[in-house]
Amino acid sequence: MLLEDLIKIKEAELARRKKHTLRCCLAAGCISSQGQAVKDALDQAVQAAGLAAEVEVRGVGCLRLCGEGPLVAVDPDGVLFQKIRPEDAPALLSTLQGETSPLDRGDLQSPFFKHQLPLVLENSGLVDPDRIESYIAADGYLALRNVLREMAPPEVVSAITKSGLRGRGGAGYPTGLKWATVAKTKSTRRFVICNADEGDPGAFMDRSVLESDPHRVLEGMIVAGYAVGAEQGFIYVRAEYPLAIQRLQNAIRQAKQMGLLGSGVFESPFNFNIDIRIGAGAFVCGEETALMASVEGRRGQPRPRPPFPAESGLFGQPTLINNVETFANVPPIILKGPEWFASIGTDKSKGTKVFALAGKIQTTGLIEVPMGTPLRVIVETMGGGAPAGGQIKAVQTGGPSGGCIPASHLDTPVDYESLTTLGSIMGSGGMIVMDQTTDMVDVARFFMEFCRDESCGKCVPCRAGTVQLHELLAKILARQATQRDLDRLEELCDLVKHTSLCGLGQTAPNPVLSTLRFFRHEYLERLQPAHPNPPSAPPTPATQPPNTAPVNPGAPA
Amino acid sequence: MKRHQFRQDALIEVLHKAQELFGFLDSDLMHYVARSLKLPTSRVYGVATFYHFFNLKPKGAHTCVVCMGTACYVKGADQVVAALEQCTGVRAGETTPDGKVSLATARCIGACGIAPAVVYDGVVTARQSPADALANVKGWLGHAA
Amino acid sequence: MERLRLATVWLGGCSGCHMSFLDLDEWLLELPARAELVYSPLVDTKEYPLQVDLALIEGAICNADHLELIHQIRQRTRTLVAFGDCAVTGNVTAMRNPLRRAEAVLNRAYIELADLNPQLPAQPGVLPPLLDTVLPVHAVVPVEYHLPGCPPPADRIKTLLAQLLEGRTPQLAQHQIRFG
Amino acid sequence: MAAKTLTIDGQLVSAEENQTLLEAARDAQIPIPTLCHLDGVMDVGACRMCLVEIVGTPKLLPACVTKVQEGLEVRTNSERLQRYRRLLLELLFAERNHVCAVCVSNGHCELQDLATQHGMDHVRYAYQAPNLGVDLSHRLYGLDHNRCVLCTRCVRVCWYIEGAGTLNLAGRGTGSMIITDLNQPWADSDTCTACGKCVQACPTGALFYKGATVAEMERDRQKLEYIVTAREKKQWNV
Repeated sequence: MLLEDLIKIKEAELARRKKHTLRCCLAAGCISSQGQAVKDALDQAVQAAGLAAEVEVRGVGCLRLCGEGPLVAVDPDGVLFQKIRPEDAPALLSTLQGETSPLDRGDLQSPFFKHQLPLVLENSGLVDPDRIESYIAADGYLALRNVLREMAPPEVVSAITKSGLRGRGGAGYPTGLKWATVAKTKSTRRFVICNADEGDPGAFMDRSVLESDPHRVLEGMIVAGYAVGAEQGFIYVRAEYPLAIQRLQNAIRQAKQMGLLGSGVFESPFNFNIDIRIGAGAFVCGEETALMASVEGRRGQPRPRPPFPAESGLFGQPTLINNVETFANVPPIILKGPEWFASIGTDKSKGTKVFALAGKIQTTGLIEVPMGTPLRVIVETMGGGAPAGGQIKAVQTGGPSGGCIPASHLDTPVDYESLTTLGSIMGSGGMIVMDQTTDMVDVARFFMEFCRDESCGKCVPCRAGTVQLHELLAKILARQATQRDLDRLEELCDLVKHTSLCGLGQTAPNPVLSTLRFFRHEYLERLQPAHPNPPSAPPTPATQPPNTAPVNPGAPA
Repeated sequence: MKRHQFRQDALIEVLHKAQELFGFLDSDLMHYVARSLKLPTSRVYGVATFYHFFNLKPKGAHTCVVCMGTACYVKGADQVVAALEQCTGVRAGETTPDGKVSLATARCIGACGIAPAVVYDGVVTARQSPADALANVKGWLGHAA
Repeated sequence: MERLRLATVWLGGCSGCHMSFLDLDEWLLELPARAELVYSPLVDTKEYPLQVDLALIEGAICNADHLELIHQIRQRTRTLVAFGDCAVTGNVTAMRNPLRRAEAVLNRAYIELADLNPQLPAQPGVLPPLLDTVLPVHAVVPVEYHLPGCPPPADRIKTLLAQLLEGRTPQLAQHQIRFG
Repeated sequence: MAAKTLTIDGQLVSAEENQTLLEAARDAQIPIPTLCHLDGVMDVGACRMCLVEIVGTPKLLPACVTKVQEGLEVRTNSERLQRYRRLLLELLFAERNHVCAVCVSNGHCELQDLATQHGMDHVRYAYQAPNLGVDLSHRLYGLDHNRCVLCTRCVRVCWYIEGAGTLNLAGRGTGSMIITDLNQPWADSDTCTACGKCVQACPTGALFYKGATVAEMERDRQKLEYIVTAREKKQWNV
C-alpha cells in the first residue's frame, strides 16, 4: 500500500457515489429500535422501484439523535428522517422524487446540530463502518501515511504535545507528555492500549465512535505505536458492546489485508499489530492498572502507582494507555496540524469533547462541542431543556466519579478545570440531566451502590467504606438518620477519597460530596431530631479526651 | 484455546469462548481450562468470579436484562425491575426454579438515548414500562394470562 | 463530697462483667463512701430510678425489654458507660446476627439443636420478643464512655470508676482498651 | 548502592536506594502500622494502614511500596493519619465477625493489636454480620472466613513462597473470599502441600491450627523469613 493506492481507492469510492444516498443509522441505539429492518426495507424498496443505479442505501454509524431513532439521512438534500419504521420505506423513497410525505423529519439546522463541531465524530454517520474504502474516501489513513513517510517518531510526539490534547478518559492528563514518557523509556518492548471499557453508566460516546468509525481509532493507535516505538496494540472493549467488537474485528481484518496493519505498515519498516481483548463486566477495569491486569488475563485489580504504566505497564513493559476518543483525535491533529487543533477550545482545554446527553431532557443523543461551551448551551439550547414543562435541576457529569452540577451553575464553561472546581469531573462524557422530580439523595445512593458493587475489594476504604456509605445514605433516605449519621457520612467520604488505592475509590464519594455541597437541604430535611438529652443531665463533658487518650465519647449509630 | 496458543494471558478470552459454547462455567470446564493453560485452578476460579459476565450456574431458557444505568434509572428502570421481580418471584440475578427465565440487571448497556432499555434474549428494546416488560416475560413463564 | 448515684445494669450478657466488678474486692468496701448503688442486679431495686449520675451497662441490646429499658436509662442517667465487650461491640451475644431474623435464631436454638421435645417457647411473658439484630449500646442511645474487655479486668474497671468518681474525664492506658 | 537521605518525623534517616519508606523507617526505629505487609513477600499496598504524608505531595502514599528518595520529608503519625487509621480499623471490624473474646488468636492478633494501638474502643459503623462459613475439612488447618481481613498474605505466601497456587481471592468487592482451588473444601484440594505457611502468615484468627482453642494460636513469624531467606539467598539463618 502506497499513497497512490490510497488515492486510487478514494477515487474509486467517490466514483461509486450515486445521485442519492440514504444513510441509515446502524449504531446500537437505532439498531435496538429496528434500524437494521429499516435499512433492509429501504434496500428492497430501492430494488423494487428500479432505483438501484441512482440510490445508495448505506449503513452508517451514529447520526446523533439517538432518542428519535431509527434515523435515516438523505443526501444530498440534507434531510433527516426520524422514527422511521420498515413500512415507511416506499414513502421515504418517494420523497426523493420531490413528493411530500407525512414522515417525521428532523431539522438539521436545529440548535442541536448547529452548535456541534464534529471532529472526532466527523465521519460518524457518513462513512460505512464496515467498509475500509468508505473511510479511505474520507481521507482515512492519510495521516498514518504522512506520519510514516514524512515524520520521525519524536516529531509525532511533539505534534501531539503542541496540539494541547488531553486524555479524554476523564482525568485530562496531557497526551503528548504521556507519549513522550513512554517513548523515552529504555525498553525494547512497548505496548499501546486503547481503553474502550466505557463503564460509566450513562455514557455511550466511545461505543458510538467504535461503532461508527472504527478505522479512525485504529489509525490513531497505529500512529501512537509508531510515535512511541511499540509493535503491539490492544483494544480492551467491554463485552457489553458486541456490535463494536464485531466492527472492530472487521476493521482490523480489512486493515491487515490492505497492509495498514501487520508487518511493514505502508511498506515501511514499521510493524504494528492490534488485538482485541474483551472485558467481562468489571467497571474497575477502566482504571489503567486494573485494565492491564485484565489484559494479562488476571483479576482486574489495580495496583499502586508508581510505577506508572508508562514506565512499567503491561507484562512489566512501558505501556501507553489512552481512551477511544483520545486516539480518534490523533488523525485530524496530524492532517490539519497541531496549531489548528490548539485554536479550538479554551486556554487549557483544547479541541472538542463528545458528550452523551441523556436523562430528563427533550433531545437525547450524541453531541460534540468545542471545549469551553457553556453547560447551558448544551442542555438548554441544544438539548431543549427538561421535557414537558419540567425544570432542569442539575446535570450529572463524570458518572460515578463525577458530581451533580446545580442549575444555578449552568453558565459554567465545560472544560477540565471548571468542572473540577465544581466538585465534578469531565469524565468520559456522560451527561445526565435531572429535573425537579429527581431526588438528589437517591442519586447519590444510586451511584454509591454502583461503586460498592464495582469495588474490586482490594483496599479496605473502598471495599468496606462504600458499603457503609451506601448504608448511611439508605438510612438518610429512610428518614432514620440523625445529624451524627450525616457527620459520619462526611467523615467517611473524606477517608475513602484520600486513602483509597485507585481512582474508583478516590472518586467514589464525589456524587455524595457534590450533592451535599449543592443540595444539602435535601439531606437535612430528612434527618431525625438528635437524640434528646436526658432532662436531668447536664451536657456530657465538653472537653474531648486528648488524642492520646483512648477513651472517646461514644455516639449512637 | 489453540487459537490463543495456550497463552496464559488469554485466560479471559478462553473463558468467554467456553461460556459461549457451554452456556456457563462448571467446575469440570474450569479445571480443563486450567490444565490446558497450565494455570492453578484457583487462578481460573478467581478470575471467573471476579467478572460479572461469567456464570458459574446454568442460565434460564430465556434471559431478561434490565439496564440500570443512570439514564435508565432516572427514567424508572427500578420500577421495571420491581415489577419483574414480583412477577417471576425471583430477584434480579437469579433464575426461576423451573429454569425458564433468568432475570438480571446491567450496569449500562450504552443505549441511554432510548432509556429505559431492556434486553430480551439479546434483543435490546427501547423505552420499556413495567407493563411492557411484564407482557414480554409472562409469555416465557408459560402461565401467561 | 456528695455521693454519686451509681447504677449497674445487666442486659444481654453473661454477667461476667459483673463478676469482674465483684473482683474489685476490698475497693468495693471503699466505694459506698463515694457512691450509692441505686440500681443493680446486686441490689433489690425493681424500677430504674430517676436522676442517676453514672450507669455501667453490661451486655448488648437483644430484645424488646432491653430496648425499652435502655431508653429509660438514657433519659434518667447523666453518664453512660458501655461496660464490657457485649455492650461495646455486641460480642458473643451478637454472634447470632448472621442468621438475620429472630425466628431463625429461635428455630436454631429450640428446634434444630434440641435433643428432646423440640418446640418454640410459646407462653406469653416467658421470653421477651427478640430483636432481629443484636446491637451494641451506642447503636441505640448515645454512650459517653466505652470500657472494652471480655470481661474488663477489675483494675481496668477501677481505673475508669476512680476517675469518674473524682469527676475527671477518664483516661485509660493503651493496653486497657483491648477487646477480648 | 547509593544512599539516600530523607527526613522521617523530623528525624534524619539514611537509607539504601532501593529501600521502601517502610523499611527505612523501621531501620530507624520509627514504627509505621501495617496489616497486609509481611516481611519476605511482595507488597500490595491494600490495607492502607501504612499511608504516610509527604510534604509537597497532595496524595497520601503507602510506605510499603513507596521507594525512598533523596530529601523526602515524611510524616508517619499526624493527627490526620491517626484518624484515618482508626477509621480503617473500624471499617475492618464492622465488615466481618471479629469476636475477639472467642478467637483462637485473642492476644496474638495483629488486628486486635492495631485497634488497641489506635485507641479504637468502639466501632461507630454498622456491623455487617455476614453469614460466612468455617472450613474445617483440612486435616491440620482451619479457615474461618469470619475473621478474614482479605489482606491476601496467605495467598501471596502460597503463590510466591510455596509456589503451590492453592489459595486465591474469589469474587469481588465486599463479597471477596479466600478460596482453595475451585472453591472446594480445603481437604479436597489437589494442589495444597499442607505446608502451613498460610497459617503462619495470617494476621488474625482466620487461619489456624486445628485443635487450637481460644487465645492459643500463636505464630512464629520468623519461620517465614527463615524460609524466604533460605530459598532466595541460599542462607540458612538457624
